[in-house]
Amino acid sequence: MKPRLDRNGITKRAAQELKSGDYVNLGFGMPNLVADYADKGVIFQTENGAIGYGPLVPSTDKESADFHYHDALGRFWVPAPGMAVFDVLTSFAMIRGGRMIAVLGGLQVSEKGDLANWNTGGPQGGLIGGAMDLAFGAKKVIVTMGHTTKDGGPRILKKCTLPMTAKECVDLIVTDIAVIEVTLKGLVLKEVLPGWTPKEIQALTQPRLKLAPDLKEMEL
Amino acid sequence: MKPRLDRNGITKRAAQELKSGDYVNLGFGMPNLVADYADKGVIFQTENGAIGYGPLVPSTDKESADFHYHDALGRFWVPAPGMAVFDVLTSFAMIRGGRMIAVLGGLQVSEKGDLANWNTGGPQGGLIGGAMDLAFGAKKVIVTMGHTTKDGGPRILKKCTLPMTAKECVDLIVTDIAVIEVTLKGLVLKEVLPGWTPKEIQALTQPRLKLAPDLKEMEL
Amino acid sequence: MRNKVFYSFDEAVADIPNGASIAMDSWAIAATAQNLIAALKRKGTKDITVITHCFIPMIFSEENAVMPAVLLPQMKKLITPVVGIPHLGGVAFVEEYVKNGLEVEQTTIGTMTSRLYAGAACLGGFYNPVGVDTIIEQGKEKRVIDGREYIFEKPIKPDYAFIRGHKADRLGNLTYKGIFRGDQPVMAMAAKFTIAEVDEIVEPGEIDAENVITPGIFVDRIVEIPEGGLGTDMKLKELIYELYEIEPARKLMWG
Amino acid sequence: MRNKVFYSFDEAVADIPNGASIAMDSWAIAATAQNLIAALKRKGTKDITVITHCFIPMIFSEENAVMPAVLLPQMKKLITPVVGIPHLGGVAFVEEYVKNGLEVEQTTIGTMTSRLYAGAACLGGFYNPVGVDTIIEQGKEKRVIDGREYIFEKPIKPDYAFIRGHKADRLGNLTYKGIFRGDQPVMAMAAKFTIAEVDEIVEPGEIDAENVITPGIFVDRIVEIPEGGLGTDMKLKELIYELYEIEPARKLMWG
Repeated sequence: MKPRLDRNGITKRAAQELKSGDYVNLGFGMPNLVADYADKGVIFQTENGAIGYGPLVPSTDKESADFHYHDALGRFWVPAPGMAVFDVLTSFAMIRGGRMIAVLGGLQVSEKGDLANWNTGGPQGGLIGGAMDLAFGAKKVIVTMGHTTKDGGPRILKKCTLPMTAKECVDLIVTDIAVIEVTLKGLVLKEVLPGWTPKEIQALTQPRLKLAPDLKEMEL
Repeated sequence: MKPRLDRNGITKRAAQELKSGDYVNLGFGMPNLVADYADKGVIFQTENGAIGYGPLVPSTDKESADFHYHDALGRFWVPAPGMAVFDVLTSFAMIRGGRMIAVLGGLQVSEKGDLANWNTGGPQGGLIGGAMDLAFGAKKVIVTMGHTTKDGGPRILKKCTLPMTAKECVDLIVTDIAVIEVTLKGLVLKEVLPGWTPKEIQALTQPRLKLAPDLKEMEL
Repeated sequence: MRNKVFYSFDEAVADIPNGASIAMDSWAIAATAQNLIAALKRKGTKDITVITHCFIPMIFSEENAVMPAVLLPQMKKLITPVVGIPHLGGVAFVEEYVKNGLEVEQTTIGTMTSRLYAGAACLGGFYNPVGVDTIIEQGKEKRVIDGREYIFEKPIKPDYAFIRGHKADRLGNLTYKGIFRGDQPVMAMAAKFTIAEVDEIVEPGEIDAENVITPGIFVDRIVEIPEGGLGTDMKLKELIYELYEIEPARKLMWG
Repeated sequence: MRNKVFYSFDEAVADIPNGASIAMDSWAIAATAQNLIAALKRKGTKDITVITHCFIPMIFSEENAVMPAVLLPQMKKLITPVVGIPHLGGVAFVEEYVKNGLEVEQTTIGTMTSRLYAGAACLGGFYNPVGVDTIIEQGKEKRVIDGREYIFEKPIKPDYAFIRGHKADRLGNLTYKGIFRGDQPVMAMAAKFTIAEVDEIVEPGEIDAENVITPGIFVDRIVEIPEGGLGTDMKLKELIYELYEIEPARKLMWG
């Protein structure tokens, strides 16, 4: 077996895309780990109505957990100076208005940047939440996901087969073996995990990948 | 010349329609005098973003005037306990949501309760403001106006000839000589000013007036 | 002055008729008018439509906390962006009810808040850019405006809103605390009749005019949550301890 | 961290291009970003679209106060519910400009706020119940929904918003004071780029998270109004004295 990044590795790489002063919303699943690796100046927003909040309450601490202060996924945080709370009306004007970067989990991404991330097609598919709004409205959508399914099949496809979240919304895909940019001219392979060749990554990717002129190895 | 109510008389009668706990918006012109006569429990709203404010700053007092506290017409008031300030988005949800009584000035009212009150048809007609929203959204619209024009012509007409504010919106007309209710069956004369007969009032009113079973004299 | 202060949750919901639509926000425990929901369950009002953010299964005893899901047997329709979450078993908990006629209208969070705003401003509907080419567009009119595709969405104008506020003055002016705000301000604006439960009722003037979030005109009844009531700080703390011991909850909430 | 604090109004508006649309609220003096408006006049940006509540003539010296009307020679289009008021001479002050090509789009206050919200939420447009059978409906699509007539209205999504706030922290979180709020919160949400002038810039944390009205994400630049600047408490007081001596103003404002 070749090396692959674990969840921490993927999110660490995704976090490199964020710089001080960026406003960022983190989706369900893997993306919420991004906060651990991001620059301290990155400002996180949660769609249930807070922005600029402090660090998450550690998993060993139940004393500091307060239902008045958690993110959309139910993860408790502590208030911080400069924070603001607001209603959902305001929250989704933020989200739809192109002011934020969204880091979202993915199930499938198409070569045009269509995203499927809310429903595995199984019976547990009720969780639309704000994913469609985020995918539509963010100024940049970064998707973090495993490059392949559990069975080894590709998640980056010519067309998504699972229920769609939003079309032509993804800007960057960070997987456990590659970083791929979605451009108007198609998917561009920007980085490969050390130990992998572009050809090997292409073999696990359904659409044709262009190679970036500055193609390089991922650095964490 | 027969007696007619002056502006104070008309607004005093209009104020009798308001009871403690009512939320009321007062339109441009005569209606803003209503506050002087209304029950102390009536709660006034101004569409530029305040509700439950205190009394107006008297005309002799320039010290108490503060640009942060005036109504939509520019009349200064003093803050009061229990007051709230808010943005215009919230203000017009109040106004359109059927929670308020509006007392509006009128130029013409039709027999179906159409209102024309924003434009005399002359060159000064830019003041739409919130009048159309108020006329549409209030749970009760009371119009205060002179029964006739300066030339003695009727203001209560079969159809309005001036630019319309909103159709079928008026509930009650309080004039300088009568109180008239707008019903689905037409205009009902409820009260006449002492010294006037229903016949005399009909003569100054274009549509046919029905007489209320409990028709009585206005009491101020 | 109209009296808005009630001393019993049962009394506050006593006149809600069968068939009513009720916006009752819920982001799990946050922004949830637990006591009013429990009272509506006791009353047994039938055929209700529930509008809420987060419709997830009860994983703890109803004595400790309630969420809109406790009303499932009384519901005709559900409008929500979230039915279940995978970590807590997905949508399985509603399937029996759906089989027996429960209608579930799935929306997105941003679309729901715009629909509530449209209800508050008496709009007839609007063109929404979110959900194009997804299940959200099914059965709805589509239209291209200035080169972009939109879906026609209708306003939500609930008969009632159940609000969980922080402080209220006797005039009904409300504040919230932290993320308990949710969609409650727009729900109160959109609803025909609003009932709020709060941590504390204070005198007019004790809430600064600048800090009122929901002005009293939007609030018809208020009830102070008594000691031991659902959602008090003490109850919430106990619930945190309980959830910490439930494996999927701890994993979700403490990461 | 991005620096949002500017020390000059001229610098804060320096890159606004000709042809820009700018939401700059004004309820006469209230809610008016006077210093930014004055800076835009100095800069001379042309062909601008102004979106404001209250477009009324200047009845005092520009040294004491300014309102959007000072930009008339630079304007291509005006969207507003109020052009002049009868007591101050009606619409006469814009007539020359209209003759020379100024487009005036009259709306209602409630409709304008809904159009700004639609801009903020990226809606394609909405059906509005206000203005049916009035001049507002001219040239617009009409539609009957559930038995009621509506007019189709388009969103307003300005390139810029000029905001007059009370306090700002360095992150851009804003409060307002009294009726200065106006439509400014929704203008800041709808605009692509927002510039605010405020009485005071404070450190993050000095504004309570619960009392922030416009979160900093909506605010790109902030300038503190210096002593002697337009709209300071002292200037406002002087203006009150001046207006008290102007007959139509006193009649209007003191009744």
